[in-house]
Amino acid sequence: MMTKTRWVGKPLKRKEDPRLIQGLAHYVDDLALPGLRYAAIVRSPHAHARILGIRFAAALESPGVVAVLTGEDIRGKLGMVPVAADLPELKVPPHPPLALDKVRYVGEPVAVVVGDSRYRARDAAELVEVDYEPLPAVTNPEKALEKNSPLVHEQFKTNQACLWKLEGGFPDKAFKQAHRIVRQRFTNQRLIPVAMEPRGVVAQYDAGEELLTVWSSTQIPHLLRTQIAAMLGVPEMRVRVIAPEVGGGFGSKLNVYGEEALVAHLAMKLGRPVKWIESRRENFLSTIHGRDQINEVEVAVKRDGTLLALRCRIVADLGAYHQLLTPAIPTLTGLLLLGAYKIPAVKIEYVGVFTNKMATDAYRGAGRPEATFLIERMMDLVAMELKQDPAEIRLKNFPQPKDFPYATPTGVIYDSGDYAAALKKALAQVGYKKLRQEQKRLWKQGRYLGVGLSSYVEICAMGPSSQMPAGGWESATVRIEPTGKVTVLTGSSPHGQGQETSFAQLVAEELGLTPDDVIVIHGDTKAVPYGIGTFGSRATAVGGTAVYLSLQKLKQKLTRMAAHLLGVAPEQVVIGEGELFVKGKPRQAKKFLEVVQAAYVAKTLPPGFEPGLEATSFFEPSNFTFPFGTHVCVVEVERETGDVHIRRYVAVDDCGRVINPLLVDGQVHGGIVQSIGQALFEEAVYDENGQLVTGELMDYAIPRAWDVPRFETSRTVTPSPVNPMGVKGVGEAGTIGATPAVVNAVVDALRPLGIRDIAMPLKRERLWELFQKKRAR
Amino acid sequence: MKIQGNQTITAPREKVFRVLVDPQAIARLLPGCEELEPAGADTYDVKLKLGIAALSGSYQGTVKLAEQRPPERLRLEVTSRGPWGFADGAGTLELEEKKGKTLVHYAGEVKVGGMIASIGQRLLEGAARLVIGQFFKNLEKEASA
Amino acid sequence: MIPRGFDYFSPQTLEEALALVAEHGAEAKLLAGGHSLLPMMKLRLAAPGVLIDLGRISDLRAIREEGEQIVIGAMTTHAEIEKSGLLRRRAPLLAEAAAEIGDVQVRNRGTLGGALAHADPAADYPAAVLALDAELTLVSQRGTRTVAAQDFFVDLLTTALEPGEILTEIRFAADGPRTGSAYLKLHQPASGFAIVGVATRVQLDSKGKCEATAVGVTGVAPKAYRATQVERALKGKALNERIIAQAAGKAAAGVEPLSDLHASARYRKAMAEVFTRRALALALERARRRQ
Amino acid sequence: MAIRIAVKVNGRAQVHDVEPRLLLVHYLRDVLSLTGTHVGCETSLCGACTVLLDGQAVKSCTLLAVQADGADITTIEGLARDGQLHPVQEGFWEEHGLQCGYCTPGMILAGVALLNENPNPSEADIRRAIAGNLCRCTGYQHIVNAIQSAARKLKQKSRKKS
Repeated sequence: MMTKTRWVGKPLKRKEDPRLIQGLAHYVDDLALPGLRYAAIVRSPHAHARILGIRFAAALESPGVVAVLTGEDIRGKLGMVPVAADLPELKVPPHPPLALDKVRYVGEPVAVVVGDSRYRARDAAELVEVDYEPLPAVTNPEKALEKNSPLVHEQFKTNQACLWKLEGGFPDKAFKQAHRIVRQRFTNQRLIPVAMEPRGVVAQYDAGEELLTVWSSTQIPHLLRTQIAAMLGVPEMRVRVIAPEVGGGFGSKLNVYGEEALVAHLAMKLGRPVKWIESRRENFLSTIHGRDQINEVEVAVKRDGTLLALRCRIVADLGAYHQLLTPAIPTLTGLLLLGAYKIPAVKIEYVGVFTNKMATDAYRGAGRPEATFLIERMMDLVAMELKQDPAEIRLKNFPQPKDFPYATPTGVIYDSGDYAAALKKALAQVGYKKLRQEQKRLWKQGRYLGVGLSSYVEICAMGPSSQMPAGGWESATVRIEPTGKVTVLTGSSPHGQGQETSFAQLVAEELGLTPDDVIVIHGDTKAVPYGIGTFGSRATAVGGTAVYLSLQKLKQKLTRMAAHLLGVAPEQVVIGEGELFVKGKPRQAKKFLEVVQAAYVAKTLPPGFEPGLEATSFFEPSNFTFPFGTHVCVVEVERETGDVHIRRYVAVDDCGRVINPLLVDGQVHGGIVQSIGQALFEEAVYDENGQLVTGELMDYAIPRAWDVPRFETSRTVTPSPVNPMGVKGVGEAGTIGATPAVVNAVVDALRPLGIRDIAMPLKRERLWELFQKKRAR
Repeated sequence: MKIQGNQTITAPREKVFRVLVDPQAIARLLPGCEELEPAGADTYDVKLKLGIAALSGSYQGTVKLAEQRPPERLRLEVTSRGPWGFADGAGTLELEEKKGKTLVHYAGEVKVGGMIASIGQRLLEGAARLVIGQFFKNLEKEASA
Repeated sequence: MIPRGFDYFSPQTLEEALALVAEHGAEAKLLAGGHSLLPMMKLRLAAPGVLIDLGRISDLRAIREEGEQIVIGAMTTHAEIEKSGLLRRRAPLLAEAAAEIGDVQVRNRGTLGGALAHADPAADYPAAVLALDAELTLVSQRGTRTVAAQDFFVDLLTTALEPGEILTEIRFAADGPRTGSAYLKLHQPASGFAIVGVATRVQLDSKGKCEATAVGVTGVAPKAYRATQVERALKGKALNERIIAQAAGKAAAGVEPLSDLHASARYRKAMAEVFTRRALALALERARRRQ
Repeated sequence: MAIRIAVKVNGRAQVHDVEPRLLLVHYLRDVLSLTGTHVGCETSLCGACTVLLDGQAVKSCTLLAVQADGADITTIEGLARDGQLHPVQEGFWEEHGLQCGYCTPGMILAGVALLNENPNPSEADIRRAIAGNLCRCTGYQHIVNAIQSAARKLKQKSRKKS
């Protein structure tokens, strides 16, 4: 455990920023290669249809066009889009990069046109004519489970893709003994991730070296490399994947998409580099969506508010095909469903359903925001039914600090926590008691003030390999160069999280250097040892720990080397600022650079000492980490319009030890705003024919600067015992914690109307309708 | 999108019905119809210029008089396909005699797909109203002539 | 993301532009600020064969006074209207509406004429232009004609502009004494378009009673309209909260409101009432200040 | 039909023959290789493509290159002068006003345009001025802080000058 804090814990300016704020960074679309060709993809306008024929002669004759490919051209040549999730009896339909015979969602790729400019490729794509025989589509997952529903994949004779059950304790018995059972049905609506940079791929094949290079806007370069190699049928060492600057991911780039293999295939086939850049419209239609669950929840409680058991049925709309982790996401909902509370028994049934929609998959929080929403809404409903204060009911059911590690009946072990401390801190900051008084006063005046709490816990730092489809460890190589500067190679693949800075802080702290002495390299499979990637709030807690472990190995070598030069025992050597010295004798020192050079020139080495200063570690976490906190949202709802004004937002988060508080605040702010988006604005709406009617930013509202307030953030610090630095991770906390705080606040505001729940998003009209109904009564 | 409404045409019911099933008249009734060719029983291939103002494009499609019960009921099915997707409509027209005039009750559903469905959402209803308005204006002109 | 190809002309004078419009007919579209047209062209929902860019005709870009009239050239940008000292002083309604359009970048390029000629059912200007009883000048090689705002908006995206005509300017009377105006809007959260936008003008007589009001409503119906029943209900009355509220109840009388994903017809109707009431109250307050 | 345009971009004169349909953003990115200006949507709603055209913030994806003929354009690459970051750039760096960086060039230029016009913006003014620029990472608070910090710096600078 670290005790010094010369760099760790400091709000250091980011090392990645100078290139980003000067327009000098390179995203995929910024790549210019000689002879570059551009791909445009023809997509299905139908949600479900048979392909009768494709006519593309006109496209092929269009100026500048070099190739047109359809599903038939890649049949048998290009493998299926992979799914890594594994559940018992999971139905896995074939998922070709270009549709074969049938299309199953609007936006499914049907053909690809390659031209010598993006303009000409786009022109030619318009000339491809596809004859479709439209088939009935199904877009409602509950209807899809009915007997007479159209089938998305006929071969399965059902639209049920999987059934997963989880039971712990004695739930049925608890329900029999309960004083009261509180029930509610919820919908966690479908969301669209909308990373500001749409997806993009460039591929180049060097026939001489037999090397395929793929630049992709991805969160997982190594996994992508393995999968592309498999889809193309080439050995993995012939493929290099580079994730250049990536403009946001939020899980939407934690995937392997058909286009990535398709563009690689085209580059090999044409002998020219090929670029494909997604339009925003394509991004809406055919990059993964998030959430989309229907939940029936019931909670058994004692009269005093003690929780006894929870039962939940999850119907998850998986869309038409599996992407990388599609069916696994709702299982995370199951694991986290008991939230921050001691609930001794649980029973969960999750049904995954195929529909004629884009696949859902990991979107920021991935299954955990759904869980937190359910449990935090239920806590408010329990409080409401028992006429108790929502803060009190939470405090009553939290595990106490002495209970940690705390094993839940869902089978996970919460590592550390003091949930009451965070809640109390948040209440104090927001002035909870006064707010309740003000609320009563305003209600009498016909004004609707509401206070919403969310005491969340989340599962992050994904995760132990036993729980992860493709392994859950992370790699890091740290190399002290002969100049005394440090190169870090990390398997994490950040895309905005700032690990070039936080890892540099870590190195500087441990080696007595400054962050300017450190460069962090990521996202290139040729440079970096095999890694897993950045998602699931894992970069710091897993990737950072790998760096930390490599640093410990190097520190040992450095002290041995210094001891050898100083003629003392290694235990007597201490690493100071830019030097190593003898404990208690600071003047008996060797410059850091001198020690490093001695290790490289290797003229005199301690016995058995390997020359050089490079160490690689693969950190395998023993458990997830479990950040937690309490968010409080204060809203006022305008009676006449249904408009929600967020008056205050207080967040107390505990992500364990903090390496850079500036970065933590940034993650929390961004997460909260995405949550506010889900609570108030965002919803991917498919009509009953399977058309995505919120198919652009014109109709899908992500929050703008004027839609959100200033946030009041603070922290408690409960180190994690899972890793030596005690860090937990914070990338998804805001998104996991905040949605129910907003919804609880709005429902709380409208208590005088006698309502208990409102479906998300809490659009103005929806709230206005509630006021109208009340008036009509 | 569901559509329904009523429209009075100042012509007797038989006349209105005749116009509605006359291929040459149909070509003049359908807003933006540029060509109409027979293609089997009660079915016609059409070229349509659909849309409003700058937002119009050429569509190819079919018109089918799916059900005819002279002079009171008619079912029309229209399909069209263009570079931005498709627009298909099906609906019934019920003709009611009203003192020498005809009250037309219409009800139907329009399905659109592709670009129009995901971009033009907020304009769809207004556009449908505009096209229906044009249709009835044309019908009035044809039937009362 | 990429428009289809077209031929491009950028006339320097109105005469040149009129000749080009006459020559190219229906195939040509006029390019003003381009903030309605270019997005549609990029999505290929619009694909004109010829674009005639009015951006180089400097005569069309001005805000001036002609006696008691304000005259604004069609190529004046939203930002210029929003920030015009003259308008803020003498007829702030249009400036207030301009400030509500889109965002800074859109206001820097979008133009009054372009927006009016596009006649989007949820655009902000039409409500204000109606409430101002503005007159629009339409010029073609055949001559010049003046059309009242009331007659200019014909239907969804459809105006009184005939082939070959260019909207060159709009004019309206500056506010007299005891006159106040207001534009209030309920934004659609994604696009920023008006779900409902209400532009009002209230003119008081020397005794403080309502001499006349004008209420323009956008976003509710396929085209912007004047809420004439509201106006009639207020004429000659000593205005107060209750009377305004009663009159505002007729804000959507006689119109069949649109429904879409963002607002049902019912909600649009109700919001037309709420925003009419609020805008009238604000305009009244401002009128009283100018007494 | 190619049309000759002459523009000044980041202080340097440029003359090119372009197709009329070429969007200004593609002219900057593909013809001039100034890839700091980004494309995030096709409906003029995200603001990632914001540049300064004759000093005003505009969305370069909703302008034809031919419309910009004769204009003076500043892109993110041209904001720093003589190796010295613009105060708004500094603000974004110091206040952690960016994460993935994709919206950042447009956001910075929107901030520059605001401060050119209004050196003392309130928080509401700032939020209104950047309402045409979407950011999915930061939650906007640090961006607001960045522009506030730049405003303070610019004021100090002008005080020093006078």
